[in-house]
Amino acid sequence: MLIAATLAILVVMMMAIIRGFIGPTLYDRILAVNMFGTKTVLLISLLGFVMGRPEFLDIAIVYALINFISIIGVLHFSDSAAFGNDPHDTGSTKKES
Amino acid sequence: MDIVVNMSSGLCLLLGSFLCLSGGIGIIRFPDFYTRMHAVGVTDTLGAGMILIGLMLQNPDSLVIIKLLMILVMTIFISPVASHALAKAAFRNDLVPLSDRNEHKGGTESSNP
Amino acid sequence: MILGLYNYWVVVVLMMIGLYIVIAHGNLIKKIVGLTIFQTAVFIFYISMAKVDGATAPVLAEGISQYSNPLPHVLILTAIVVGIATVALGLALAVRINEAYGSIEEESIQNQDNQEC
Amino acid sequence: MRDLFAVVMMLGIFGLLSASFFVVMDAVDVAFTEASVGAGISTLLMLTAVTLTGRLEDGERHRPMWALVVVFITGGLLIYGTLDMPYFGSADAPIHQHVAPRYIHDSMQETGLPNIVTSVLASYRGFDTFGEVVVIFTAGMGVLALLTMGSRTGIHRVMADSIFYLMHEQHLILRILTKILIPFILLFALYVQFHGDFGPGGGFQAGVIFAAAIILYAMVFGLSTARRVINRTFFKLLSAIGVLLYGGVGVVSLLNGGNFLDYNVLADDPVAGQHLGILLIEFGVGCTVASVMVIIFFNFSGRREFP
Amino acid sequence: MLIQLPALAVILPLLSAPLCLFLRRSLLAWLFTVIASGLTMLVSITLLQQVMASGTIVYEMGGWSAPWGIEYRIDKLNAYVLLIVSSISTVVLLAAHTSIEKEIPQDRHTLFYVLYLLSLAGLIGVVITGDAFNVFVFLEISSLAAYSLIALGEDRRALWAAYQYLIMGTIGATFILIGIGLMYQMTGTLNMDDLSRRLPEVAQTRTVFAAYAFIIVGVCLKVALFPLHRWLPNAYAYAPSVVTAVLAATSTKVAVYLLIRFTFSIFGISFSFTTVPLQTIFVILGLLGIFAASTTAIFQKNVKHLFAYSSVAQIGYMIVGFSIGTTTGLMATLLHLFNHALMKSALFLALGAVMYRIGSAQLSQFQGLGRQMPFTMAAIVAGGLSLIGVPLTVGFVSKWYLVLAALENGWWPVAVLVLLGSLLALVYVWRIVEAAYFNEPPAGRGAVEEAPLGFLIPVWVLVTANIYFGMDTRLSVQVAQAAAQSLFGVSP
Repeated sequence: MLIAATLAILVVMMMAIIRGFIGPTLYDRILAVNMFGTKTVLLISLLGFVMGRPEFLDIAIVYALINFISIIGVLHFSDSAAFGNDPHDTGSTKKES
Repeated sequence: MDIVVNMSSGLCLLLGSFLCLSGGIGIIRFPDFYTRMHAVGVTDTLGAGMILIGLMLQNPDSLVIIKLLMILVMTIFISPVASHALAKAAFRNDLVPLSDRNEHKGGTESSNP
Repeated sequence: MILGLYNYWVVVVLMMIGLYIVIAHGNLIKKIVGLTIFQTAVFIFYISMAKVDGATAPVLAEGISQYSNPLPHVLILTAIVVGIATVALGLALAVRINEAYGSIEEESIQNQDNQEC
Repeated sequence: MRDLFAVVMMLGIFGLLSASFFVVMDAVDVAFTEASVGAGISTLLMLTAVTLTGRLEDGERHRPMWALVVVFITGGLLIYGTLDMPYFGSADAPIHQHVAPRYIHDSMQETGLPNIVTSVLASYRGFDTFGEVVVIFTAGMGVLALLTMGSRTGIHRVMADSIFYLMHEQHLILRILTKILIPFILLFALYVQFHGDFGPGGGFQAGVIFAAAIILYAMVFGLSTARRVINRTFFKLLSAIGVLLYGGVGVVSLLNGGNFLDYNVLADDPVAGQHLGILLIEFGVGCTVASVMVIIFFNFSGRREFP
Repeated sequence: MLIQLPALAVILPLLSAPLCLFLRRSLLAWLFTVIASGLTMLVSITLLQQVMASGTIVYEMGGWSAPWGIEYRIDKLNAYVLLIVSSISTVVLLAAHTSIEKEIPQDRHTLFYVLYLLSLAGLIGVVITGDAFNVFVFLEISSLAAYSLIALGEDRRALWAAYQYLIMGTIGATFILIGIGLMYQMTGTLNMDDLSRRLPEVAQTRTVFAAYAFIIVGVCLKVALFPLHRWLPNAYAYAPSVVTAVLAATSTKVAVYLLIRFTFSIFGISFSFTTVPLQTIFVILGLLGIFAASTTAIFQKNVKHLFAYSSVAQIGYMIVGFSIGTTTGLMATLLHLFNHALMKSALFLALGAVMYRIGSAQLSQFQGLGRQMPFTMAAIVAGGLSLIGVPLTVGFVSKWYLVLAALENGWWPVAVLVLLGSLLALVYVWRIVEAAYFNEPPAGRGAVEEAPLGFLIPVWVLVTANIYFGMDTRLSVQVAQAAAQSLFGVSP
């Protein structure tokens, strides 16, 4: 059962990667990364059990945290002045070449 | 007793995998960003929760259960919030949701291609 | 024969991709992305060396006798840190270059330099 | 992909993927680090850099032929080199025969730690780790030298405040969750720091997680708020203190009559000495890594918010 | 405390760097750095004496014995290179306070000294260590510090040069890492001494060949051997003067040391020179480097660029000497290591003095400087003569041994080409002399004063050393010979 779940997670990860590649918008990619991150957390937890060393769940916790932080980071930066049509455009650092 | 725990654990894992898979199909097949997010956001939390509960039932070690519980709590908190922030950011940046009125392929209508 | 080494060959392909991005792309940020991929490929290469069939992670526990080789793990921990240090410095340079030249494309920078000389 | 933002996203996925691979390959400590560094910190840094330098790549460039040639020569040489290598996973390869067995069999008696990676990292090859700390310190100093800004003017403060309000207006839920999460993250960082002797983890990972918490705070509440809470000079000095703590342990062992970084002489009992030494140097690593990561991030986004 | 000297050589600069961060005042930081560097020099002098007297010193880091822990193994070669690095760094540092005053903004002064110490510590760590992976770590410390130091240059091109150096340097370091990995895969050890014992058993495998190739290419990127030298000229030209002086004198030298160490000590002479066609490749690349770089140097308008290309050419000489593969050839390389460090640091430091006064290193600006800055220009002329290889300067000594080694081996075309290369050096040095002494100062440039003492003292210390070691060759030749012989396994 563990193996089946692991395989299912792997398939879903593949799907997330596909969505990450084809886009089309930035937010689709962010969504894909987010989903990939959650699935990685599950994968690591499952792998710990599959390999018989479940005490390594710390890694999964770190993944969950890091995933959250990087999603927030992405949103923060994609939201920020340099990208959107934000009234608080600080502008001068940004040079679209 | 043992059999019951094992059975329920297997059932949880199976259900979780099924939910995750459906979410994966959703992210590939749905037409625009918001619907995809719906697919992922909804299935993710429950799917992950199910799998984690399934794992919890497998192991009697209390430290492992606590860690799994932490992961579970975090997923339950983080996942919806991340989805919420993501949708909000996308909406604020003029990504138009697919509706009955604009029939064309959604998701491409972005101010920043 | 082929099965025994496939892991390394995948790593080699990854390395080639990374190296190609570093050499051939003109965008300074992309170059650093390529460098990261190249370095990560080397890390994977080291970690693959350490794996022993049927062994588990090198954290001692009762009832387990076979452990994977811990030394490459240690080396790669150090190398990852070196990698992130390099990436941070490279990005800082890219940011400064963008401020000074108004571009992070290699060709545009070279052109501006040639005009100055 | 022309959109650098998308490239960075993909790099994040790559980091997570390689970290999962490390777990499969039994390298739990490395997976830990790669997850927090490859998928976390380096993605964030790249995102900051991308927002600073512009998001789209200029596609008008020929791809030189010689690059392909160089790459294929390198790859070919590597494939050629792998042909005589011991097979993947075989237990009788030289690396599993020569040096490593001592680490696996004797490290428990010699250092008293169940995590072999930690004992090799901090004790047997402790000097490499000292070098590693200095590398990260060097990077921090380099970024400081490159990106430090002068003191901010009044206009900047106004702008900072407007961004501050912007963040407060918009992400109410996010702010609340962050407030709840940050103590947990800090607590978890401490757990990783001191649990490194028994399981995966250690100073470096703990430092990164600690820094991540502060970065999260800075992102959600705005850099200027974060700066009001966190003194930058303090972090600069903290990074130096971490290196000095590590070196200081070495110097103390010199003064006690051992070699540099010989923890055996730190206490009456060698194993206790090893414990003490490893604890101290891991703490030094954690200090330096956390403060350097914070320095790097603050300087990057300082450029962005106060150009 | 004498037993602990090997550790002190590294941890002195390494721990001084974070301590230096606590010092706010530029002057204090400078004094502190000078003292730290000077102490390191004293340590390395003592080490050299000890090694010459009693043979190889082994120091176990952390008290763990060799293949398990990291060991420092100091033989004559290490001690010799160690002395070069630490002494040049100390002398150049004397000028730093005056020099960076104009070139680096006030608030970066402390950081400059911190990075300088880190770079020094990294270089010393590379030279002194007996562990292959430790080499990589310390190489990265020194490189990262060097990138940042170069980027501190005033010109915006300094940033671009530093970036290019970073990319090339990191590729080089990663190649070295791959090579070390392959070597480790076949032998199971990282200790250099242990490697040299275990490698011959597997020397015929393709993996070891690939490992060797990767390490050599990686090191050659750091050496800036001819086709891989593209990063060097700009990096040297736009870095702050002090940084140029110290990098030109030390960082490529340390890379050459690594080349020697890997070829001779680790892989062994029989492998490097018989299994692999290294000799031919290196002689050709070295000679090509001499000619191509010298010719490019002749057409440079910026004197810093000119000397940077000349550095590439001089590296060619070292590679030629090294690839001859005899004791005399290696000795010539080692001598040139020392001599070139002396002359290039003197030249770049003198150029720094010129930059300090006239704010430019363009050749056109040099006109008439001979009379306005007599001492500085005399130093440049003396350094230039040494570069050409005129008798009574150090340059002559190393070229003499190089030609001798080539003739001994019957490679007379190489000897002739080496001498021809010196003629090219004559041309580019003459261009500076002509501008400085035989032209009138350009209109519009005000009166130029002689450089301040802060520059003149270190410059003239180096020039005097140039001439002293050119006349009294006993010390340098004796040490270089002993080091070369020990590498070839001949008992002195």
